[in-house]
Amino acid sequence: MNQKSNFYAVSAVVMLGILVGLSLFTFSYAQGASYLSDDPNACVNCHVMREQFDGWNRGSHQAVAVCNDCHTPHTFPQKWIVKGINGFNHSWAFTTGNFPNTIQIKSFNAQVAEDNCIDCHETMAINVHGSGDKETLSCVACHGNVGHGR
Amino acid sequence: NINQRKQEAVQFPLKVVEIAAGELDPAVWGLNFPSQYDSFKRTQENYGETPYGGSEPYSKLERYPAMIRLWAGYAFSKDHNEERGHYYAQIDQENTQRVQIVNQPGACINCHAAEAPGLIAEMGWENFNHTPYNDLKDQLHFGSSCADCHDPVTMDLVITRPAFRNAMEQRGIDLSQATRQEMRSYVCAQCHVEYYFLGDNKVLTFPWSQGLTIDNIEAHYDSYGFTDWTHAETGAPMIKIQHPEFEMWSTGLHARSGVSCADCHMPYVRAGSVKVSDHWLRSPLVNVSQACQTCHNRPEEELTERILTIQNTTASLLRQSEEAILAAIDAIVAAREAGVTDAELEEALLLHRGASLRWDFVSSENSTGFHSPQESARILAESINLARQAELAAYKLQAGK
Amino acid sequence: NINQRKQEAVQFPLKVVEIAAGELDPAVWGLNFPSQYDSFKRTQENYGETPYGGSEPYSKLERYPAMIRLWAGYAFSKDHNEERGHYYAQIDQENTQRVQIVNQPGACINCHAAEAPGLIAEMGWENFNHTPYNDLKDQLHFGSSCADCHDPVTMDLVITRPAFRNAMEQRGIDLSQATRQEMRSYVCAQCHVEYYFLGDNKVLTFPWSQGLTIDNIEAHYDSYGFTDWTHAETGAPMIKIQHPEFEMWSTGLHARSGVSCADCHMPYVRAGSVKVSDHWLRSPLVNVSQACQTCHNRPEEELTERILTIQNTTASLLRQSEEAILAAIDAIVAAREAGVTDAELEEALLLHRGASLRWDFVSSENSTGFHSPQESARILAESINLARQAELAAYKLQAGK
Ligand code: HEC
Ligand code: HEC
Ligand code: HEC
Ligand code: HEC
Ligand code: HEC
Ligand code: HEC
Ligand code: HEC
Ligand code: HEC
Ligand code: HEC
Ligand code: HEC
Ligand code: HEC
Ligand code: HEC
Ligand code: HEC
Ligand code: HEC
Ligand SMILES: [Ca+2]
Ligand SMILES: [Ca+2]
Repeated sequence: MNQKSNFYAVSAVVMLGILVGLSLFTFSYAQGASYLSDDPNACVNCHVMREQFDGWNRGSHQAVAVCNDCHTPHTFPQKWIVKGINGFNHSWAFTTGNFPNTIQIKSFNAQVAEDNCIDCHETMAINVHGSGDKETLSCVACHGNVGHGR
Repeated sequence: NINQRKQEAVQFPLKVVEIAAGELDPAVWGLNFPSQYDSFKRTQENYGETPYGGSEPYSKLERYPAMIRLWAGYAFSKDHNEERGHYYAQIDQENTQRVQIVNQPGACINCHAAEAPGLIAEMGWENFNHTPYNDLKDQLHFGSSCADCHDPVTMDLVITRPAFRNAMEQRGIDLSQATRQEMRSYVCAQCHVEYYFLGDNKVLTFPWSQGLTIDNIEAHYDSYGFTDWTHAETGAPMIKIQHPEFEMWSTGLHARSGVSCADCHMPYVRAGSVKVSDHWLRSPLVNVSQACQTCHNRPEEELTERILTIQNTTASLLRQSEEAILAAIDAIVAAREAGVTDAELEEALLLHRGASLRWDFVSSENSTGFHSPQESARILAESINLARQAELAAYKLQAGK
Repeated sequence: NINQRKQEAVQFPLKVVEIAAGELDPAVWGLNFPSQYDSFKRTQENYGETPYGGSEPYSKLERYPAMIRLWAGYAFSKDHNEERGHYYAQIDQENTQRVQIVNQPGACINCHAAEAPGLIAEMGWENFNHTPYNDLKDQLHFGSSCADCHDPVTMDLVITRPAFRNAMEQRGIDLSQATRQEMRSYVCAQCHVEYYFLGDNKVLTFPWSQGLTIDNIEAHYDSYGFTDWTHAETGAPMIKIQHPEFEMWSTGLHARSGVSCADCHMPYVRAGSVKVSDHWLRSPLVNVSQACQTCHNRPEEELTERILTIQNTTASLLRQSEEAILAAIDAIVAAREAGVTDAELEEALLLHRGASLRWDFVSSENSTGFHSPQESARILAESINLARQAELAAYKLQAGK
């Protein structure tokens, strides 16, 4: 936890600068402003997110969770920092075209998603993550399909 | 109502009693963990046969009569049944003819009674192993118990059986570093593994010095000419393999993908508003929806069909392997009758040994190939190859007379 | 940049020319579909060897010298190379000694030249098949072409080769009802299948009357005693198997899970902002991220390791099977030399045939087991079993003299 908040603190400063720079290019054209909303349509603005969007539309969470419920932290200001980082990363990657053909979630974002599973399903999944410092089993190892399938 | 459920969850675990360090009675542990205990008790239920597994303890010797000759001269050829739920671990051992026609050592108790760790602490490791089973059996009352797998205070998974700890140490694996997911297989690997009794003290040992594949295990035994028994018909120095589930699983794709024994045999089930591990350990074939569907988003029939396709293929190769080994036995017996000497037969006998232990590795592994389909087929291919070569070698010797 | 991509997406497909019904030149089709054409052209590139596949056309006979004796008396024993990209389909056929030392029929052209459908329309099916290859070869200019797989107007996938249509009709499968996903394998099944030339007209035929497994295929050939050639050393009536990718794949889990050839060999790639099918058909081992990661969310190294584990296991069994068949050949030759007659050898020769066609089914299948790992191992187990029995039968006959 401690390490995490340190990370967020440093990132907050860095992001401030980057966000400013960002607005100068692609960001606004790719409807970057809508990136800051929670509307899944904001994500499909980039057609590379189309598969996930389609999957999510058919998936078990369509009615209960939007992209950002899983992909950004549920707390302030972490939510906005992560949005900033990813908003920048995605725009940058999209503009340069420098990203893998098959997008793979990075471990940082995978952790954000798993924390969110637990946030919503804490009661149900108490035995999976346990209490205290018990190692948590990876939700995605068994529930790889819930977000948008594969 | 919702409020109450949340509390249930928060209060978990709900401690009714303190569980003492040596407590073996599942009913006592069950006071704190009623839903795990409820499912644990169901290992007593007979849910029937699956095509190759299940909980009906039918005689394997009757169903696959080839086994009687394949194991000729060894107690397994007298009594060996399909295994069933953990509830019967001690009961079935006590009742098998294998403890009656042979004077078995205490080592047998390691995996069949919750009392084992206590007796080991009391008697010492070597002493426990070599003391006759019959001298100790009256002290055994609980077959399988929570204490086999859990620490009574933290409820963490723990290794309670020395043979597994020793074997892993020998391989340079530090069990204290095991992840939670690894422990979900390691607790099973205390018992669901190939074993033998080493030396005069009959010390329970796992033959893993060279690794976990059948070739590694054979090399381990060959390295010092170990023999379980002498084949009654051919005189070959034989190895018997028992339940190598952990070894077979570890060569398979599920293991390499991080899927543990508990994932399939103890899948999560809902109990009220929390999910708990299903402690009714059994065939996933009667539980496909919980055991497989969470990871494999496919219809139940399709998943069942996947298991059966793999098993039918394995079974057809098992039958071919049995046929080949029986032919080898016949040829060796005929050669002996024609006057071929033991010394001349040496190569044929070693081929018989190699063929038989490979067949046994797949035959005695309880998933009928499912835990590692390609590897099971590979092993049987080699078994058949060796058996036919044994037959040929014996025939050549006979023709030479 | 983003602006350009958005437009690309909207305007696709961009029609520059009308493509005429008989148009074979990929460059013309490429005017309308430049990115597919660009990747299609890359089938000319040599991306090197993979452990068992790849595009380096090394001599298989040099790498696996056992093949020379296993195919003794058949043209394959003179010249057979690792196959490479579609660009070479016509070139490699024209240059192989197999069309020089033997007077091959036009039937060979079916899968190696874009001109085949046109010639068939012109000459008639039977006539095309039996006309000598050498009489027709000067009319062949394009090896593989878009027209092999696509309708020029709709760009839909279409079946252009009669042999596949005939074989499916015989099995009662109505190709007009095929789903799009099925078509993504069916277009490949026009060529990547076991075949033979039926009757005096050398009609290209797929041996599928009983089904697609090797046992079914053997039953098809046995049902009327078909023979590709007579083995030069043993005199056995042999069957040669060629590239049964479609048949092998169809016994595997990917097929049963609905995964098509194109999913792995033509994965979608980004071209600008649209996804197009990669027309550089090649080994997925040099393309794991696109070929596998869409479905298997695992690191590249792990997926590569999965392929190689399966292939190494298959390869080790292939070598054992070769060894066993060679031993059988030796034994049959020795028996003949000792005066055993053809009639007496009949059983041994049929065993030789059965062992060899099974080995060939796995050996000539170009995925080295990957398309169906357990089935490949099963087939090799049976090949070994039959080969050793042939050896024994021959030896017994020899000893009887
Ligand atoms: C500007 C176009 C664009 C928009 C808008 C966009 N993405 Fe992405 N996204 C990308 C690209 C490009 C990648 C690949 C980045 C890489 O792999 O380096 C990506 C990768 C991802 C990843 C996985 C990679 C990682 O960094 O872990 C996630 C998760 C993701 N996006 C979620 C979202 C969500 C949620 C939204 C909406 C709030 C969204 N994206 C909006 C372009 C976009
Ligand atoms: C219920 C939770 C959930 C929702 C809702 C969700 N995702 Fe995801 N997403 C995940 C998880 C978990 C992963 C990691 C998957 C893995 O590791 O297999 C992921 C991965 C990704 C990736 C990386 C590709 C990959 O599979 O690794 C992208 C891109 C992505 N999500 C975009 C989106 C978009 C866009 C939306 C909304 C349309 C969305 N997600 C909705 C949970 C979710
Ligand atoms: C915003 C809250 C939220 C987040 C984040 C979330 N879920 Fe859910 N999830 C729900 C709700 C609400 C339901 C449906 C009601 C129910 O059954 O509890 C649900 C249903 C489920 C189900 C049952 C339906 C199914 O698909 O089988 C599973 C399993 C599940 N979630 C797992 C996950 C996992 C794993 C993650 C993280 C990758 C996750 N959830 C993230 C709210 C959430
Ligand atoms: C070892 C495999 C495994 C892991 C790890 C796992 N789950 Fe599950 N989960 C299951 C199974 C199996 C079920 C089905 C239980 C049932 O419904 O009987 C399930 C069911 C669920 C449900 C739905 C219960 C219902 O029926 O509504 C939710 C929500 C859920 N899991 C969330 C999570 C979360 C969050 C995590 C990570 C903290 C997680 N799971 C980790 C196997 C797993
Ligand atoms: C991916 C799922 C999966 C995993 C992981 C797995 N098993 Fe199994 N197991 C099966 C299936 C399926 C069967 C076949 C059941 C049958 O034949 O009825 C089986 C059979 C068995 C049997 C015989 C059950 C019977 O019906 O008699 C035992 C014992 C067993 N497994 C133990 C283990 C152990 C120990 C491990 C870990 C080392 C393990 N399994 C890992 C799926 C799994
Ligand atoms: C390393 C652990 C281990 C040891 C030591 C062990 N067993 Fe077992 N035993 C098992 C397991 C696991 C099973 C269930 C799997 C199976 O039957 O293949 C089992 C099953 C059995 C069964 C029921 C199935 C059958 O074969 O009829 C009997 C009886 C039995 N054991 C007797 C014995 C005897 C007698 C000994 C000592 C000679 C012994 N066991 C030693 C682990 C062990
Ligand atoms: C202390 C020894 C021991 C441990 C630990 C153990 N088992 Fe067993 N297991 C046995 C014995 C003994 C039997 C056979 C009982 C009989 O047939 O009398 C058995 C039987 C089984 C069966 C067959 C049930 C049936 O219906 O046929 C399964 C499945 C199984 N065990 C799975 C597991 C799994 C999974 C684990 C770990 C989570 C595990 N076991 C841990 C000793 C053990
Ligand atoms: C054969 C081994 C074995 C036996 C015997 C066993 N357990 Fe477990 N138990 C497990 C495994 C494996 C888990 C999953 C642990 C994890 O995920 O870390 C587990 C989990 C638990 C949990 C944690 C919550 C949950 O459901 O996942 C409790 C509580 C529990 N068991 C109680 C018991 C009780 C009470 C008994 C006896 C009645 C018992 N166990 C017998 C193997 C066993
Ligand atoms: C915790 C997740 C998980 C569970 C539970 C699980 N599997 Fe799997 N299974 C996998 C993964 C991961 C693979 C590897 C292929 C992949 O990456 O998709 C796999 C592969 C397979 C394969 C092909 C490989 C092989 O060994 O033959 C079969 C068949 C299969 N699973 C069937 C089953 C069945 C049947 C069950 C239930 C008895 C089951 N699985 C339970 C995750 C799981
Ligand atoms: C049913 C379709 C089909 C027919 C008919 C066919 N081929 Fe092929 N041929 C293929 C395929 C597919 C490959 C690539 C796979 C392989 O090499 O195994 C191939 C590869 C080849 C190669 C390159 C590899 C090697 O073996 O050196 C040559 C040369 C070749 N064929 C010659 C011929 C000749 C000569 C004939 C007629 C006797 C013929 N082909 C008939 C489909 C066919
Ligand atoms: C008209 C016949 C024909 C069709 C249709 C066809 N192929 Fe081929 N394919 C061949 C021939 C012939 C070769 C061998 C060329 C050579 O070696 O000269 C080949 C070679 C290959 C190779 C080997 C490439 C290498 O680098 O070694 C792959 C992979 C392949 N084909 C996949 C496919 C797939 C997938 C499809 C369907 C989408 C397909 N083919 C359709 C005839 C065909
Ligand atoms: C799940 C993925 C997958 C599917 C589906 C698949 N293949 Fe393959 N294929 C592979 C892999 C992996 C190899 C091994 C490549 C190697 O050895 O370099 C391979 C090898 C081949 C080769 C030889 C390539 C070389 O390197 O020489 C040919 C030809 C081929 N496949 C054709 C087909 C055809 C035709 C189908 C459908 C009937 C098909 N494949 C289905 C993955 C697949
Ligand atoms: C060996 C068979 C084969 C050949 C040859 C072939 N294609 Fe394709 N093509 C396919 C398959 C399979 C698809 C995927 C179709 C689908 O998903 O329905 C495809 C798809 C396409 C598409 C649709 C968009 C896309 O990328 O998925 C276009 C356009 C196309 N091909 C153009 C061409 C052109 C131009 C050529 C010649 C330069 C060509 N194809 C040669 C098999 C082939
Ligand atoms: C279009 C989806 C898809 C693609 C592409 C794909 N797979 Fe699979 N794969 C599956 C499915 C579905 C299964 C069945 C297991 C399951 O349900 O998870 C499977 C099973 C497997 C298995 C176990 C079964 C077997 O046949 O051994 C392996 C190994 C495997 N895949 C590796 C690969 C590799 C390597 C590639 C790339 C060359 C690949 N896959 C491409 C979907 C795919
Ligand atoms: Ca059983
Ligand atoms: Ca090749």
